[in-house]
Amino acid sequence: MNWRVVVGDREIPIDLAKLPDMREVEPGVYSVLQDGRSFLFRVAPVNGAVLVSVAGRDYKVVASDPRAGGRHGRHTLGEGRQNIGAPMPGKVIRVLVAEGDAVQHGQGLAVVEAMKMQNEVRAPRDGRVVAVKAKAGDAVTAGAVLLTIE
Amino acid sequence: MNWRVVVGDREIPIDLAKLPDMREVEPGVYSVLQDGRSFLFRVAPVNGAVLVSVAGRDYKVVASDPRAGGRHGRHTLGEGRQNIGAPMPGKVIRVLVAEGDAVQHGQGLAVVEAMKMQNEVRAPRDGRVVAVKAKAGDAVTAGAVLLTIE
Amino acid sequence: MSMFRKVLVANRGEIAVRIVRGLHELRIPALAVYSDADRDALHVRMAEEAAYIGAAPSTESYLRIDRIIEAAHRHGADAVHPGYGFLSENAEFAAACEEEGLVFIGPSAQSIKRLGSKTAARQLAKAAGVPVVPGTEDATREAEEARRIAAELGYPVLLKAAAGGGGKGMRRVDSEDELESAIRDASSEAERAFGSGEVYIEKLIVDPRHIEIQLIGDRHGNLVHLGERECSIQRRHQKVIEECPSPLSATRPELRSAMGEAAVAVAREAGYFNAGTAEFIVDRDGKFYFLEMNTRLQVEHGVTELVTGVDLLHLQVLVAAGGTLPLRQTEIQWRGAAIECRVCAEDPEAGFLPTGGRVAQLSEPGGPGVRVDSGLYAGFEVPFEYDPMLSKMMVWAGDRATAIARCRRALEEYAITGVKTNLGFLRHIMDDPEFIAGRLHTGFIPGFLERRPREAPCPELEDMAALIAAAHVRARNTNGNGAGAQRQGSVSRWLANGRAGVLR
Amino acid sequence: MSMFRKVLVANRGEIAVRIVRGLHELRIPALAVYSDADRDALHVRMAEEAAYIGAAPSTESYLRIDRIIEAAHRHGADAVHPGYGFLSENAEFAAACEEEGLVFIGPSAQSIKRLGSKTAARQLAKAAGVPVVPGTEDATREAEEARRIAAELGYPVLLKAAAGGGGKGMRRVDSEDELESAIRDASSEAERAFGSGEVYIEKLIVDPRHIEIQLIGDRHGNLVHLGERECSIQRRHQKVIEECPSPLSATRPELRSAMGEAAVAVAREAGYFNAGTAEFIVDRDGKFYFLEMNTRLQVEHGVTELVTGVDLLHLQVLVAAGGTLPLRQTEIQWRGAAIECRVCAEDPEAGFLPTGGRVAQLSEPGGPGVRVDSGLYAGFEVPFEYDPMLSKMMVWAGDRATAIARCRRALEEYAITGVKTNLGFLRHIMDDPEFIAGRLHTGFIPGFLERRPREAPCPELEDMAALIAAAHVRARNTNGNGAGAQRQGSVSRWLANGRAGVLR
Repeated sequence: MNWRVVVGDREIPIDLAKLPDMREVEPGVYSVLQDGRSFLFRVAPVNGAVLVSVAGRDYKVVASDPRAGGRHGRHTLGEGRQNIGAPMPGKVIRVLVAEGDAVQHGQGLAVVEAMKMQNEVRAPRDGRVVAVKAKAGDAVTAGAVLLTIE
Repeated sequence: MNWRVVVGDREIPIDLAKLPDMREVEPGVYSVLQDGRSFLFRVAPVNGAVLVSVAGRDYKVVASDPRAGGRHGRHTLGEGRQNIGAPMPGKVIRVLVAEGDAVQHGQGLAVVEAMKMQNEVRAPRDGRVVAVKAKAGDAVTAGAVLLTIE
Repeated sequence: MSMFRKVLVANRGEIAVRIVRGLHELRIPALAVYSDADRDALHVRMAEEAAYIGAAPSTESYLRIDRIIEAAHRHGADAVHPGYGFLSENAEFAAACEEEGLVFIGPSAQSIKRLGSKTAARQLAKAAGVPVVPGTEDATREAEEARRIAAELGYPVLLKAAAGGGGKGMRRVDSEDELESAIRDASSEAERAFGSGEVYIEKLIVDPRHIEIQLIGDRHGNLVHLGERECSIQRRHQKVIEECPSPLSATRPELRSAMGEAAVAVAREAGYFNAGTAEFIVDRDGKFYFLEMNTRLQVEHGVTELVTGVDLLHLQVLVAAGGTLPLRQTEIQWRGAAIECRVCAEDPEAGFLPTGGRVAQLSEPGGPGVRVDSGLYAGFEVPFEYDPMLSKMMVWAGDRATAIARCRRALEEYAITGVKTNLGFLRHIMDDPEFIAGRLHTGFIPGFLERRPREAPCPELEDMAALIAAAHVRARNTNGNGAGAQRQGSVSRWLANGRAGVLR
Repeated sequence: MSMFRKVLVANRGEIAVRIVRGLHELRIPALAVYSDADRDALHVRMAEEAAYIGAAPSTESYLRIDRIIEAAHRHGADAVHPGYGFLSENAEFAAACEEEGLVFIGPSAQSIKRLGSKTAARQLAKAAGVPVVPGTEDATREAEEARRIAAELGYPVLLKAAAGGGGKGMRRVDSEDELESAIRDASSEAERAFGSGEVYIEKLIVDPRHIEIQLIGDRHGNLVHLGERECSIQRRHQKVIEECPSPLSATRPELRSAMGEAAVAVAREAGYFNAGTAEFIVDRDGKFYFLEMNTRLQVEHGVTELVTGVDLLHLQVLVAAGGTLPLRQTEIQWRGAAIECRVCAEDPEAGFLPTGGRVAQLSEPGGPGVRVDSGLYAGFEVPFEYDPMLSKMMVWAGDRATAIARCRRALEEYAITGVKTNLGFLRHIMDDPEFIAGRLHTGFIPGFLERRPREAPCPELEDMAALIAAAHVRARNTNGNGAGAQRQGSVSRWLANGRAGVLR
């Protein structure tokens, strides 16, 4: 039963019946011995995927259980509607656009402040604002949808 | 709904509706603020009870849920039959008595070895061996019953 | 021995933890204060007592003089340690403590006031005969006057907001042509940021080192310096790696005592006691210029402690209690080399933008020559209201090359998951030839970001990461837990059961 | 710089971790070896490579010369670090490495052999003009001869098994009346324990200090000492707290160089190189007697590193690779005071019986002046096949009093649940007036156990413990988990939901 696993942009075929000598030595921490070499992997959840850290490198991995019917399927983004998320947890200082506004690539959409630093959230492409979901003063988590463009 | 909580030999009435400012800051680790003072409690399971550590002190606590019908009731030991447990995890080197033997307080019953040290398990009182449950070579955990006297 | 009955720690994070530890070593009970964001924080757990002082924004808690003093009284504390940041350099706070019968563990309110503005500090330094960066003392508005001054100083010059800080209202001017419009821009930026458009002109020191001198003095006029710290490696005008000694000391050993004496002279002029730091910039010819005095324990004080063997926090408490400084200048010795890395919740690949999140797994380095001053624990949720610094990792070794090797080793051991940090960035700096050669200046990081080698992809690790991720997700699903729940040994158990069944 | 291609670490636990760290600082890849009991151990995770060498009992793994050498070859290692214990003082192993083209990071097989028996080492010391405890060199069987020798030495005397160790076959004899039967008892006990009933007679030094000297030498005849360590605090003939310097140095500063020179003389006589330790006992008058030479890195080497600033592991590797010792005797300086506590899985209230179990929660101390060399992690299952030492906690401070205060602070921070340890016992020693006064001798612990104050009961803490336990059990039950499962924030969640409902 082959899993569909995507690392970055690359889909990697996985056969879970063939595992190396691996031990979950602490929760989410895996010691792997392979060909006499020792590797330590750390796995932590991140927005519907997992982040795997090993030897100072981080890999974002989306692993879909074949039995689960591809619940974690590949994201479809960029063509139609696009949610604009907060770049970091913080407080919304200002929203710079309103529903219906046309926006250009690079234009400022909102200002989020965290740890005394203000950061402008910019439009990733040209489009139109179809929904504004945050207002000044809101506390937001990283990735929380601020507004949607299409 | 009052819980039956036994600390050492003392039964302490508990009202769980009246809790101080307590936070489980890490699994099994509780930060308690009471009257402006800060306490850190650590709770770890130990043989059907929990060991609570605070300020360098350890308390063995048996807490029985009133709804659970006293599953963790008070131990009844010392009068009739008595199980003799291994004092530490290790290996049984020798069993010094057989079923039916009369034993005296302080008499050696078995030898358990751990970390290169041999330790004799002695009879806690006069009595008779009614069951021998370990044999030389057995690996045992701490508290594992080696034999029973009455 | 017990110098105070109880000390209120008016801070949070790693520095609050460090102060609590120091107090415990002196057998003085600690009173922590906390905001809504910090109820679960380490400093609250480690202190004997804790007082709630308000909502998460620091203006409603850690900057509230009234609440902090009220907490001190309520708990019977007789002294306050302000740490760094927050109220540590607030003369009003120091004065309020003194008025309320609380010992402020720091300099007098008057010293703080005298050294508080850069301009005042500069005048003090000049009075003490200590070199400062050539430039105007007063705000310059007239274009004609500015042109004359700039010509005298020689280009390039730097425009600085008089009320400023953090790089706002600053402009580099390379020639007279640019001067007038630059003054206009800087002034209007300063006006917007600080409510005052006053700008002054300084000689621009190109690619300077930022080197500072640690001082400590008592109330009886004894004052010593503990040598220098190299703090040139900065991003967003904030230090990120500090060292003691400065690599410059190897080629210019005379700098330490020259700068040390200059720093002591300024402090003496200001009637200074307790710990303080004189900041200098040093140009390419090894000439140094006094910048300002930080009237508190510095973030990076630990590297000085490692090299001199002096515990600055213990001394702070001792001299605050009226004690006499137990060491003379000639007794202070420097041994080996120490490096500090500030571990921050930030993304070096995205302009060092602060990140956040909850720490999923934590493993801090240990063993020989490693000191970690940390506010972290597994499960810690990084509050977005405060500075993104999570911990300070310091190393000591017999020489700088070994210290760098040790720092690299310790950074490799340091694991924080769940929160994006700068650990990898710090580790790469340890491999940088310029860093290893000790060629440091305040423009180090932009240059490093350009020259550092791209990491080669490693398909083997990628394949293994894919496999581990799939096994992890399957085990979590099989155990009926959501993605967030983590229970020890799940994959091991699954391997022991399920997989054994498959393979045999 | 890279002295070896790859080094096999022939050990486990904290010392294997310490060696891997040192190798990484020298940029040398490490090859760990592990038994069935240690697959999950820290040293296996931290090394670049790992080789399985057999079943849990050390006779089937860590003592198997053949498997260790085979692993070194298979992985392409060119040197072996033996750590302490196991094969570290086995001349046969050192010789086998040499024959197989592997550098043994330690002294030559010949030196190990020459210093291996106490009797041979004693003869070497006498040849070097170093004082030894007065007594016979040969086994004594004739009662008449024994009476004559004992009378010459003066009572009390000590009978010792020639083949012995660990206190077996030892008898104190206070007068001639007791002598004959004591010889009979000691001899038969030695016969049973070691297969040899040979016993010799020594002058008994009453309440001696156990003080040792750290040495290091290269293959070119350079040899220095790094001063003394005080190791008098022992239980079951094993050290539990060590210090550098010895508190005795304060009153007898001449001892360090006198003993240091004696130790160097013995080592020179044996053609010694690499790290080694000369053990002495010191009587109440400050006279010292050579006991034996330990031909390896000692457990307690870290306190010497903290005080001298010398990294012994780095030097071991350097001199093993043929390098010249980079320091002269006159360059070695001692600064401040260091204390080491051996943290063990043992029960001080039950005769220091080893305990076991799985570490449920772990929090190791940090901050200024603390070094932890540890093999622990949350979830670690203490293997019962090996030594019960879990970690070494070391502190350094500017003077001994501050080091004790810091040690106490760090022990209070150290939390291990799930396994009974000696942490509380160690903490109580830090409060002992005899310890604080530095009045140490090998009988310290029995005396301490008698004089230490009973802890007063604290009903308030007991009540709170009861409450916490009940809340904990209820939250675990409510969440549908067994007693063993622990999920973060369960009580907090329960408080936020259930309790809020009750109270509002």
